[in-house]
Amino acid sequence: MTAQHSTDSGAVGFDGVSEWGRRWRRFQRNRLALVSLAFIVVLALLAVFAEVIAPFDPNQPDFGKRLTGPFTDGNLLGTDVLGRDVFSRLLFGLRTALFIALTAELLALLCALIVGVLAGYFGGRLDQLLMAATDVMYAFPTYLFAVILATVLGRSTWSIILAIAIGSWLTQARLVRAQMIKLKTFEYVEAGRSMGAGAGTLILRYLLPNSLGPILVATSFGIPAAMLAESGLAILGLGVAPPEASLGTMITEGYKYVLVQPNLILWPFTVFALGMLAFTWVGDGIRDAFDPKDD
Amino acid sequence: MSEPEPLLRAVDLVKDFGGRGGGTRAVDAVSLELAAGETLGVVGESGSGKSTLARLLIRLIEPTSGQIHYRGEDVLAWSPGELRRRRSSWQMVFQNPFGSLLPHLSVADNVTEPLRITRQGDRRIRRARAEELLETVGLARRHADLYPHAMSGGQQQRVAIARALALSPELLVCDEPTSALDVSIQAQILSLLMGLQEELGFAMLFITHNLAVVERLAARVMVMERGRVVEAGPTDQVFGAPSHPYTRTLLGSVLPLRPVGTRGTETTNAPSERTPLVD
Amino acid sequence: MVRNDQPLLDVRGLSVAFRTRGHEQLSAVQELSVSIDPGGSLALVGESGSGKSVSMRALLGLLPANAVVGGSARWSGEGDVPGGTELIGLAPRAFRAIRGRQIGMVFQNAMQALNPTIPLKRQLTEHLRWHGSCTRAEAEVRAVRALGDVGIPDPERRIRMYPFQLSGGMRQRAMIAMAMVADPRLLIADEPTTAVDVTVQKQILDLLIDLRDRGTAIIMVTHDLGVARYLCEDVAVLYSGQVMESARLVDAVEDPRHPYTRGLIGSALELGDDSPLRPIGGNPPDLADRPAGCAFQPRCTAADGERCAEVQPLVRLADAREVRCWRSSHE
Amino acid sequence: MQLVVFLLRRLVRLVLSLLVVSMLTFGLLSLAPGSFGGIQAAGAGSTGLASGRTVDLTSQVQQRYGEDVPVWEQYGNWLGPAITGDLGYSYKYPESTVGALIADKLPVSLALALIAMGLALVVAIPIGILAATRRNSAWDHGSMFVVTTATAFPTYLAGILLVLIFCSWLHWLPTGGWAGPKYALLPVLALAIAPAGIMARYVRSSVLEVLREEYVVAAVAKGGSWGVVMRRHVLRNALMPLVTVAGPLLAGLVVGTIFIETIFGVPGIGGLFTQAAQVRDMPLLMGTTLTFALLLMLMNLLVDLSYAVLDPRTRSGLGLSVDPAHRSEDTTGAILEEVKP
Repeated sequence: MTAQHSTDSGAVGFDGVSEWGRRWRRFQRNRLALVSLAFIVVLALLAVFAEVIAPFDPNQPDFGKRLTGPFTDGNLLGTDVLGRDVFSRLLFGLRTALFIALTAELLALLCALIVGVLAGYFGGRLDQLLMAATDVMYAFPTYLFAVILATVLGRSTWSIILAIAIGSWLTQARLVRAQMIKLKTFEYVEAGRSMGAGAGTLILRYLLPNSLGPILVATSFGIPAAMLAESGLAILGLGVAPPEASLGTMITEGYKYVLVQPNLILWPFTVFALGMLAFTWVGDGIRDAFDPKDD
Repeated sequence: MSEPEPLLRAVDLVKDFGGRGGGTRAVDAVSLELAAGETLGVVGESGSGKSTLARLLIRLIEPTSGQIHYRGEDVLAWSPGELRRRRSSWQMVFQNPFGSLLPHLSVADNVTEPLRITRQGDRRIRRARAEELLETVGLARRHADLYPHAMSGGQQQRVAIARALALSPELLVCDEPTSALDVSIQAQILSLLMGLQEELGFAMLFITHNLAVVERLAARVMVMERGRVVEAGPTDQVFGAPSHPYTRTLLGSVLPLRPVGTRGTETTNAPSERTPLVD
Repeated sequence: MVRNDQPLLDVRGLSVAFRTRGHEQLSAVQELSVSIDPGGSLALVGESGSGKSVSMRALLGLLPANAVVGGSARWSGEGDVPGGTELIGLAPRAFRAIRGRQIGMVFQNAMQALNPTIPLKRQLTEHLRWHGSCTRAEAEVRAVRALGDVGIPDPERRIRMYPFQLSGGMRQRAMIAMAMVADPRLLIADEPTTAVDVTVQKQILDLLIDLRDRGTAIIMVTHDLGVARYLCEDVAVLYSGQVMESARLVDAVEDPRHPYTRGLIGSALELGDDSPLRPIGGNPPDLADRPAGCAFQPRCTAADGERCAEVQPLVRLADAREVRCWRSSHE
Repeated sequence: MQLVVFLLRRLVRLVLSLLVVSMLTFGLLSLAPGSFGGIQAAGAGSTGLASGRTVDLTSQVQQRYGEDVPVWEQYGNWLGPAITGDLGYSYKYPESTVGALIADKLPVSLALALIAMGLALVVAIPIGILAATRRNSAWDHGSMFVVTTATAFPTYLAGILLVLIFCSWLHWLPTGGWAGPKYALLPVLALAIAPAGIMARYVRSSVLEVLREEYVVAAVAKGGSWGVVMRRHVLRNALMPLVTVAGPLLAGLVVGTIFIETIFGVPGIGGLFTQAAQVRDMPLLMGTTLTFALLLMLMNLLVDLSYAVLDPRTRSGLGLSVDPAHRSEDTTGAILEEVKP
């Protein structure tokens, strides 16, 4: 040792909390988000165990008891116009709705990540193509596009998923691309390159973890948007084919009898609206979690 | 002893930014040589191209034209793969310490990131090396588990320096490493760098707008203005008898704390030397 | 009290704390006492987080709502109020008559302190109109003159521009013109040269010296002793929200009494100075975690466990200097 | 001059985008199984005709609607007249041209969307400003709770909720129809709720952001009163970017009328589109889709233009705003995800 290097053991708090720990703390501070998260978990459990919980076959008509009110004959929430048990249909409808929304959003996210990362990181032809496609999609209302796709593909669950995913991935790809382009100029990426990190390391270890915030927020708002798209298609007569139930088709069906038997729309609508709200609040919480302004 | 090949030699480096007509020439025909263990200072104001030059020299950005030789080898001829493998011998310290560290990694992981990238050692070895490096730069072992956000700017810069030293580089490129720090911390970091250089023998390319810093650190200096080198030579010559008007303007803008001749008087009542606080 | 003895601004025991989420208060400034005479020049020197900028904003009531300000600041710029006007807790209406008109403020970064969507003309004249001191036409004439005074060429044309259309140095000058156009008695400059290049810094400081020589009192907030020395007669060295030493600048530089001042000078790099660097070790304390007793004690090379564990008062020495260290009165 | 170049470039892009949209729509629908002819024929077939004649009928009907030639030729046959503004005759309403149908219904949808947007703005701006200036007060928390809830109820969800409350429960208003202002009340409300929520949140965060700006402190330091600083410095700069959100939201509202019209039985262009999609009325579907696309693009153009005029920084360099990518992805993108129709 030649020089006595001055040491630095400053008084800054001994805070070994990781990035995720701090995010979770900030998320928890938002009570509504926390409650909403719990609610979503409950919904998901109900959907997963629909077979076990449902007292009746959701698609079995019973013309003997049509449009009965709640709490009659063991039909917890009454029956619909074909005499099917509303409660059982609600469980299966929830399952269909959640499955479509989550799968569509996941599919869109996957596409968006791949294309967005490649376009944003490498630029070039793919980027030009993406931007050109965006240009067109700015002119093509995603909803109309989904309607046309659903018309083309038919009314199966998977074609609805595809229609929704294709309608929404482009916006998300743009978001990912913008994140990549923004973060690419950060000093830590330069530092990574100067240390000899390759494109794979830079993307997976440097860029993606740090662009997670906006992407997660967009995803959490994308799920209710996908739920909405599903029920929107249903309202236009393009929902899942009968007799299968989804929240969207139940709402559409119930709307026909809104003045006769409002219960029929009340239940699916309430579950749907609460689900939308819960996802919105969770998205809000994630936004807070990734926003260190308040620390 | 014959004239040895310098560690780093650049000839007529040019970098143009922005295409389609209205491009700007950020670096204009810059040549330089840097011997092993030597420090070269580059001074200039914002927009002088000094940071671009630093990035060109270690091929973080590609020059428009010119040559770069490292130990006599043509750096620009290296393939991307070869370039990545050989980057370990040059490391960089950035201006903004927090911005150059990965926020989602702990200090230990940040410091040993170069080892991880070059696939050296396992987790345990890397951890031990991290603690060793932290001590080298005057931080404590317990800092290893912190995250960058929990540290002060000076501590973050120490972490960045530790990371740069992880692969025992032959050349350290420092891009204004102290301009975002307070004066007292700046002095800490500079004396740390000087001590480390004496100990480890790496060469330094030191970029700054602060003439006094260059005078302290570098035996040779280059003054840049709008992409061009307007004056270069031994620091005491350039600062003692500046030949270019821009160098004179720069020197004239330095605000002295004490008129020459009255310096050092305050040492008379300085307290006895004592190791500064170690907790 | 004889009017002439009265300082222009007399700050006594100023304290600033911020209420935080957890309801505990973070103290940013404690017991700050400084004063400045008409036409005087004072430098507030300290590292980031030392409270220099916060205290100046507190004086003008510019802090956010969660700030708790205590102490006293007497302003005698108007002349006809005996004993001066108390600025701390002053009613908004009365404060508005002082802000901008009697006390001007220059900020660190003109790009941020000038409204990007409004042309210079309105930004330079609006407060003249608020204060009701002149007509629109007069205000414009004064604004053009002020721009010319700060060395902006072709002011009639430039006054119609937006801030982003000017160069960095030009913007900084325009901001000074904005503070000067109302002809204040005191100018508070909050690190006005930190964001600019050294050559521009020199020009801006020369401009401030001009103003000072024409009778405007200046408080310069800076972390750079060189800047302070170039412009100011007096200095108050702040550390962790407290004045550690206040003195004439020449004396403080030539013969610093407080170990922190000594450390700052030892850390300062100067051309042609090859004495070894003697940096201060460690970091400034966290506001939430100040050491008991002397705040500088953990970093002090001359610390004495027992004496320094006590709270240090600011002691007035024989030569009108004030130092917050027990050693200084023993030396 | 710069403005002219800017407009020209945007117009070229607009035309190109329209072309691509028309090709996409046409191509996709031609790929799909079934056609207007087929659907009509199937309808006729179900009345009891022999299967052999059904095939015959199908080809006859197809011939009649020009669906017996290759897709690209069909597209060409459509595109030729379309360029001159002639969108052809609807299959479903053979007595009127597509242009006439759209001209008849579009004003209703546009009026709905515009009134809803106006309503949303009038509600959102004061709520957002008050919430920002009284940050962390009960008003802030309460209004933001309500407003965020509102964002979860876009168009038809809000529509159904309103019907449940006002028609099914309170019996105050009719569930549907179109005979006077009373009938427009619920549709407008349903359209306005979500955009009002989104814009109120946007205004709040935007005002908060500006309040943190140094030039606001500087204005106070110059002696400005709270009101003056708020009006002249804060609101002006905070509300300017609202244009970038309001534009796409308005476009979303126009599309959102599709559902509102379905739910409330309002005779607008959305209903035309839905019918056209259901029966595969190609000319009508192309016409309505392109009308929506054109509206959307004009809206985007308007946003960029007005933003450029409002903000001097973009005004001096209109070239910057040629690319729609300049819109802030972080804020606008994420916010729009919530209600993209």
